Amino acid sequence: MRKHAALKYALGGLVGAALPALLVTGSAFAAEVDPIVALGEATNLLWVVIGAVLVVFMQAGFALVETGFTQRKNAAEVMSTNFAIFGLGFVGFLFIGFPLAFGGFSYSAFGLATPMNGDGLPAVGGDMTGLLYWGYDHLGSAASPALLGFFLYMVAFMDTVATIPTGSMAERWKWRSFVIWGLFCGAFYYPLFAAWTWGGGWLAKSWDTMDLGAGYVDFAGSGVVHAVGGAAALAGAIVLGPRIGKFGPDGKPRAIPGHNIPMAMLGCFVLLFGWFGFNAASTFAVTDIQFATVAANTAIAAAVGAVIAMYYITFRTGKPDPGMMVNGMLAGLVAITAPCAFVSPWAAAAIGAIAAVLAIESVLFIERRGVDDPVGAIAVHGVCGTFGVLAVGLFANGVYGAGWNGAVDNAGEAIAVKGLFYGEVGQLGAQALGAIVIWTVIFGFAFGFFKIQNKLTKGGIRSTEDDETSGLDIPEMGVAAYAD
Amino acid sequence: MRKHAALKYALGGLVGAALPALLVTGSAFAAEVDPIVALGEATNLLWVVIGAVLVVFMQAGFALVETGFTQRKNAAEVMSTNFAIFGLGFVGFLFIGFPLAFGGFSYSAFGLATPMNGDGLPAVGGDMTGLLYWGYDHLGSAASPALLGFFLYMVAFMDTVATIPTGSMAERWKWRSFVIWGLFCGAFYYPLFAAWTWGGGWLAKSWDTMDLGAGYVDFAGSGVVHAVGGAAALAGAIVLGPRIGKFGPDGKPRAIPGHNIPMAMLGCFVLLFGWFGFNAASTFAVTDIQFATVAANTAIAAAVGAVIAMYYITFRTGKPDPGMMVNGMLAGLVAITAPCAFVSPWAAAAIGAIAAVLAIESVLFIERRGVDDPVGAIAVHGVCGTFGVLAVGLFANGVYGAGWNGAVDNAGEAIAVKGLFYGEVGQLGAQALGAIVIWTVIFGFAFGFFKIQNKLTKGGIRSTEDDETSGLDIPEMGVAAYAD
Amino acid sequence: MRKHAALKYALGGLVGAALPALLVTGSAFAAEVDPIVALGEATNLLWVVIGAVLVVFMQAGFALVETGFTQRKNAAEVMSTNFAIFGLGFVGFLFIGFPLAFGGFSYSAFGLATPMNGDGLPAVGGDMTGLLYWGYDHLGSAASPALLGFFLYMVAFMDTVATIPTGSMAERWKWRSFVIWGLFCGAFYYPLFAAWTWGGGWLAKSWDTMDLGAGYVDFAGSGVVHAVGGAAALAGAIVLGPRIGKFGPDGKPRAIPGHNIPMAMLGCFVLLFGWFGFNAASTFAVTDIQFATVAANTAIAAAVGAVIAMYYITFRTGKPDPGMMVNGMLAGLVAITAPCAFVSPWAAAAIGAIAAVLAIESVLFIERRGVDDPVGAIAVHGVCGTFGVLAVGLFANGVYGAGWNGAVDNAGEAIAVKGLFYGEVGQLGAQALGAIVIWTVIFGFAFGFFKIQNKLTKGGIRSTEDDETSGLDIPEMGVAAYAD
Amino acid sequence: MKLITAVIKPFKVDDVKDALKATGIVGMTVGEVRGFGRQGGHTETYRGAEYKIDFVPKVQIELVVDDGAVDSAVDTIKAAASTGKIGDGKIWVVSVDRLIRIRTGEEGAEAI
Amino acid sequence: MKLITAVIKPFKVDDVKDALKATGIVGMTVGEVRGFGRQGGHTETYRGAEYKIDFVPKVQIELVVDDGAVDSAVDTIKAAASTGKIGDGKIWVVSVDRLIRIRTGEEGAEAI
Amino acid sequence: MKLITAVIKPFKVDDVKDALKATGIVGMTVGEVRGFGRQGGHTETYRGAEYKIDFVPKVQIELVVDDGAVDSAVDTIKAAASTGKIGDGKIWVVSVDRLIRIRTGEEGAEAI
Ligand SMILES: Nc1ncnc2c1ncn2[C@@H]1O[C@H](COP(=O)(O)OP(=O)(O)O)[C@@H](O)[C@H]1O
Ligand SMILES: Nc1ncnc2c1ncn2[C@@H]1O[C@H](COP(=O)(O)OP(=O)(O)O)[C@@H](O)[C@H]1O
Ligand SMILES: Nc1ncnc2c1ncn2[C@@H]1O[C@H](COP(=O)(O)OP(=O)(O)O)[C@@H](O)[C@H]1O
Repeated sequence: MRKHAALKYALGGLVGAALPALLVTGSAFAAEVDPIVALGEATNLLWVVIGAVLVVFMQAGFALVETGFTQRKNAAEVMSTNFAIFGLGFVGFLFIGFPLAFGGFSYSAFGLATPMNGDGLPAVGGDMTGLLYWGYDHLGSAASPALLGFFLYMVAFMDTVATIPTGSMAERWKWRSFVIWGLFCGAFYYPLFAAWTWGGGWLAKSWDTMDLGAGYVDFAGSGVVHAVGGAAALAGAIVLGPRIGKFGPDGKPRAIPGHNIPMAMLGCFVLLFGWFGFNAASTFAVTDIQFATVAANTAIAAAVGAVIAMYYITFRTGKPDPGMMVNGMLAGLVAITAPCAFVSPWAAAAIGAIAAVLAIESVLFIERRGVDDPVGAIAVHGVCGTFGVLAVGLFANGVYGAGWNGAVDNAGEAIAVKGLFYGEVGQLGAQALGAIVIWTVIFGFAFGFFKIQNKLTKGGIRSTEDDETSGLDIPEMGVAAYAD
Repeated sequence: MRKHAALKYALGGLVGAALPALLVTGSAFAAEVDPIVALGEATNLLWVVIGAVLVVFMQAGFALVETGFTQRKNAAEVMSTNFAIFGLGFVGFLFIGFPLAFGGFSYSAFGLATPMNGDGLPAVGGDMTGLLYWGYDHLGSAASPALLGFFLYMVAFMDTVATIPTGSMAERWKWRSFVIWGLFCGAFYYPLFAAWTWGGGWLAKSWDTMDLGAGYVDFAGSGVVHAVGGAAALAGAIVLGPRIGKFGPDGKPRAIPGHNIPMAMLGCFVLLFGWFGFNAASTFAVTDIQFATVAANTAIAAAVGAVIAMYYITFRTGKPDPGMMVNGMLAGLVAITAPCAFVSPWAAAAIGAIAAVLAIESVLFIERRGVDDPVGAIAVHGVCGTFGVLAVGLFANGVYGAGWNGAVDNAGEAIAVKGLFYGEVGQLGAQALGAIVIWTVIFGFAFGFFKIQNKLTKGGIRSTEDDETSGLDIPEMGVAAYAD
Repeated sequence: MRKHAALKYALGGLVGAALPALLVTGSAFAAEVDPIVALGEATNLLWVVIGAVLVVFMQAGFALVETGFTQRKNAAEVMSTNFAIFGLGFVGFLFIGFPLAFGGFSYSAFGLATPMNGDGLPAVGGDMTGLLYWGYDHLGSAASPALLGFFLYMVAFMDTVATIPTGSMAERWKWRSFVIWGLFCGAFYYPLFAAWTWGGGWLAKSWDTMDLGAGYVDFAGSGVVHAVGGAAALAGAIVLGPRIGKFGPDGKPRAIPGHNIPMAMLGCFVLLFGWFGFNAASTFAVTDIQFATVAANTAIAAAVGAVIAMYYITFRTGKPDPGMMVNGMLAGLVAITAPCAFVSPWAAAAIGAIAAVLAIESVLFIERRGVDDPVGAIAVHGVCGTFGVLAVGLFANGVYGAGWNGAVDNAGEAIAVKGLFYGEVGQLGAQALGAIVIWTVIFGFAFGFFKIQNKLTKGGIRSTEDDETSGLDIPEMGVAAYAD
Repeated sequence: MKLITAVIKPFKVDDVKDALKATGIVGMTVGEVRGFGRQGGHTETYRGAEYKIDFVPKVQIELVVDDGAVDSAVDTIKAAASTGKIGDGKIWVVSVDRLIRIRTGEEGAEAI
Repeated sequence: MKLITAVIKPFKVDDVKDALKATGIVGMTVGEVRGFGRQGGHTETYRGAEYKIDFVPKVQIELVVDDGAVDSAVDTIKAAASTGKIGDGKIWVVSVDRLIRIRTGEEGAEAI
Repeated sequence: MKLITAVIKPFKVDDVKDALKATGIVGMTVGEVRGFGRQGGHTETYRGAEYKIDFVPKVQIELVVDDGAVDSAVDTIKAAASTGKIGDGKIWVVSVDRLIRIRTGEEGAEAI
């Protein structure tokens, strides 16, 4: 319920608990709206837009990390996939995914009790309506600024999912096949789990239907975005198989060093920067000052993740591998994304530390299992995203978020979000349920997609051996990344 | 009227229509100011400053795109022009351009009815004053935060104009000649058209004087910034002539691939990021929540532009040329800049798509005409900027912006901003008028400048053949971009 | 007093002078809080968080500048120090430095009259408490969003200090020794001078104890951050000694050109961008609209600094050296950091111009004295930071900041911040005192640290000759910056 | 003594190096080059304008060996570098008058 | 068989290649090098300190040709690479004992 | 005429160049190469997987000199490039049939 209901609760209210939640009704404020509420709503909307802009900029970060960690001969192609995915996923989401998840079409299949109306707010008592009517209001002149701000934030999150597999599948993926993934992800892949959780679907309601804490809780998307993206990254990497030369004749993995370490590190900084929008603006409101706690927790997990990764990889292999330092910071960021609003700073530090170790061990484990992930996307997003989902069920301190997903107990009291370490076990159940769904249903969805696409595509979705050995830049893009 | 009046209307008002517009009078709020208005004004000013900061950061984007798309042997020089232009244009604008366009000196010559006073607000009934008096108040201790915030936003826009020709004129322009352009652009070139439009000059008044819709309407500067910059880019490229080797003995253009494709793509991401400040903060107010619509439309045009460019260039030449994907996204961004507040999301998508095709065809056309533009600046900024200006007259849906430029009809009713597709033809007339002025008067201004400078400069403004063939880095900057 | 008191004064108040300053008491607003005040506080907190995020992003800027200006063979290592320092300093500050400077432990030793309580606000009449009790409240569930927002801003500033010596000590510093510096800086080095000034310590109180103007005034840290960082940079560079080959057998310095000039220039743009957060968000409040003046002054000093540096180095050596243009812009930024809120725009321009010349001359001077600073960190941060501190005492116009540090005269009137050029000499005295303390006590602290560490470390803190000549990337990081 | 120069496909470098190592070769020097030959020579378009890619990336290996070791070295390279596809490259052999190890000043066979 | 090595100005590479191609040369190998010679040798300042730029970018072309084709190849290169200005570069010719095409194992003239 | 090729440690380039210059050598050509030899051959780990670094960066200097100047040039290089540590590199000498200066067409000793 959070993400869509946020518009009602966050934009409309919280400006002083005593004030009624009023709707943003158009581009100018109606005279009868309390000016404080109007100003609060406008400021809240600003925060959502700034947050969206920061998340959009994360695309640059992913592009740099993935390109820096792959080979020179593929640099134009890897960069281009990360560039093109922004538009591809966006178009899929604009025309299909968003209406599907949040429009009139979705409310029975996907979990919205009522369709969104033209103002981008759940209509009170709206009638049954079809995709082409309410669903496309966000494209017409009745679309309110609030709806469009919400769309922008959502589309930016979707694009993060879309770009994760470009990392694990890099250096051996046909451009034409990649393009279809981009459209598919925006149109269908991302919206599904998003609707089940943030769309108010059955996982969000598990507090009611299954008595699990406050239902599945994922503040900014360790699960909805990162684990879901990581699941697709794993599925795609399996279907493609490892790069030529990644595994020796003895089956032992061989390192294929990235061609530009500073580029990858710059990308990680860009991601850190954008992540503040990803997490802190997920309050959807300036008036919910928890955004400051979220921002601090995000930074703490990132910093601790990077430091622990440095020490841990030095302990493991003798040197502070820059690749692993980057993965460590990203691991901390991914893992804190779900719990960032619900945990204390000490817990943010602990989550960052655990995630860093987990990421390093996962990179090694996944590689030993014969899966080739050039940038560590599966470990960082898949594994640490899953850990982040569970971390809510472990570390949530119950201070913030009571009544999440609209959860109330039999007495009508709002149910707090509280983890195992604070004495509750139900929340961990809801989180585990979400994690299981991601790694069964959602993973299966991605795996099926890539398998079928591989079948249907002439020659499969994998680049030819010639293109792969000589580098994808010239054959796919017509130009080398670095001329002369 | 918009840009300068914005301070009065936006910073002062809109916080609840019932409240009187009050002025920000100093660094602390006077006790008698309504606290809601004061907070609204402060928040609006914050948005202007954040917007300005984002636009300043676009300099990095331009620098990366232009450097990435040019040759390795000139990389330090091209990067340095993009770096230095920020300060050069800034200094010209700080001491001459800003007072000229918005200070006391301007109001008769440039269109302000009254000079700005020390508070940065049009003085009510101000007397005739000279450049050195009112005009320089922005440098003294009486300069208000609001005036300085406005200055910062304006200077950032000016710098965008200044940096556009560094792309089309790259790799063969003498440093010393370039420096003069920077100062000239900030001092004189940019302020002229800006004063005629955003400064409340004759183009803004064409609703009144010529009965053209709401007068020339350009929300964030497809025309005022991009087409004006593109006109200078064309003028400069013509005066310099093509790079040695760009055209074969048969006159056919030869590709000179950029030396760093990932760098250019990173630059495009930076521009996308900054563009949200460029467009969305042009509401000059958080309280005008249309900023959210603007932000979404901006993203939509960018995404669709990039996708259509990918498909279109693949259709044209067989491969998804990264250079054209970048140009396609930028084309969408440039074209949506004028109409972003006035059109529906579907129209933003259409504008992005058309702009992408237009940019690609223009690159090809301009090159076939013997003009060498290493980065596509003329096509992207000039052509698509002009299209953006016209797009207002085509796609504006009339929902937002009634009374723009102070336009009222005979009955005293605010005139809506409405395009041809919504039944009005007058607005398109105003836009066409603006476009014509850019490509005659303003282009002539730039062309005359470069021609005269070329005459007056010993050896002309073009680099020597030796410097050009061996690369400008060592002879001009004293250091190669990439040592060893 | 500023930085810590800011929470009380800025977050709590200023929303209309007539309203009482109320405290942010938790994650939701208590019903009895005036909604305008609550909204103002929330918006102020947003500005602090956005500012912190921008400052965090400056790490990327430092990383790019330092890596670009050093050699290819060390690029992975230099980049990695700048990456790792973020986490290392952060961890030191999180667990030791912050509690020390702003927690319960500090108030007698460091200058806080009272310890901070769990809300991050000085408790009124709080009892004597220990490090482990109040001091660690920022890690527990009682930590308020306001406290954590404040922490985030402070930790970002600390990291800037920590990263400055990685520039002057680049290319010859052992990784393991560097790591210890990072932890030390966050835990002890930065907090000391910060507590004496922003922590309300004896330098802040010099208006009272020594009758010096309004006491030591440093708006955003020309001294507290940059000169303090520059002092460490000098100390470290002396202890390490120059790079092999930096000085010829004749003792004359030889240039060692940076390996990637565009990278360094990109870094400078990133720093410019982030600096707006550094300076403008140091109002700690949107409701203090001086942030707009600060932002404009920051841009002016940067632009003028870059332009003057270009002209000055061309005059000095014949060409517009990109390295010096970058240093010139950074010099302007560093110098304006302390006075940005207190000076007129013309003075910002003058400060930028002087700083640029100062930086260039300092680079030359320092090198002639046999100190090797690969990126100019000592000149830019140390020298220009010191100049910035003094510039407050010269250029402050008295318009803003009366009563800084709580300074009142005998009549109980707030003392204005006014410089020599506006007729006051006391402020310059306070500033000079601060500068002297930095270059004696604080420099000594850093020098002692590096000297002792050098003694205690087997083989010293300097890399082996073999590692240095062959490049640190493989021996230290295990991977080259640029594979093949 | 002979200098053997081999121009091969980049991804074959490790194979060739390992194969040579296995035959007892203890030193060689390699560099990045671009090759023009039967392979390559296709036209690409960049920003709408055409350009010819006549050169393909190659790696050049140089090794000085004793006269007696030439044949085995050549055969080893041939075997390891071959893919059977066009563009596999060339090997040429040139006579060397002197070879010196800088460190020790040794000359001739000892210097190899 | 002879190995012709030419060190030329970088922007002349395409001209030389095209000229050689026109004479029927079907293969060559080129690499980026830096040249020290009469050209160059100026002093620049970077961050205030001086440094000498003794080396200028050059491109080195290597091609193995049949003995009979040496003169024409050398003349072709000379003509195509010449600008008449200092720094145009050098050509040198060395005798080749063997030439092998890796793909087919052909030797000698057939391998060219 | 002889072609002297020296493979040396990168940081020795300037020393060698200056030393050769001092002996009156007016031209040479250098390129970046990677060397495989007794030095090097250590294993690193990147992202947890091992890889062997068999090649170390070297610089290759080529200079054509008159027969009479060979010994002095070789000795000069040897002296200037030597650190006494493993990996200092090699020098080899090959006979040159012809040398041409492109600019003037001069041949032989005049072309040096
Ligand atoms: N005559 C030559 N002299 C020098 N190098 C040559 C010559 N011919 C070919 N090469 C090199 O060998 C490489 C492979 O030659 P190519 O003709 O493409 O295929 P193949 O090796 O199958 O004959 C070329 O790219 C070039 O680097
Ligand atoms: N003796 C030499 N041995 C090898 N290369 C040389 C020699 N002399 C010159 N070169 C190469 O030829 C290039 C041009 O030589 P230079 O003396 O500058 O001019 P020119 O070719 O007009 O004589 C040099 O940059 C260098 O690469
Ligand atoms: N037989 C060879 N042929 C060509 N180059 C060689 C040969 N042996 C060594 N080299 C080059 O010389 C460099 C140094 O050789 P190495 O065996 O490491 O040490 P040393 O020079 O002390 O004998 C190598 O890196 C390689 O570039």
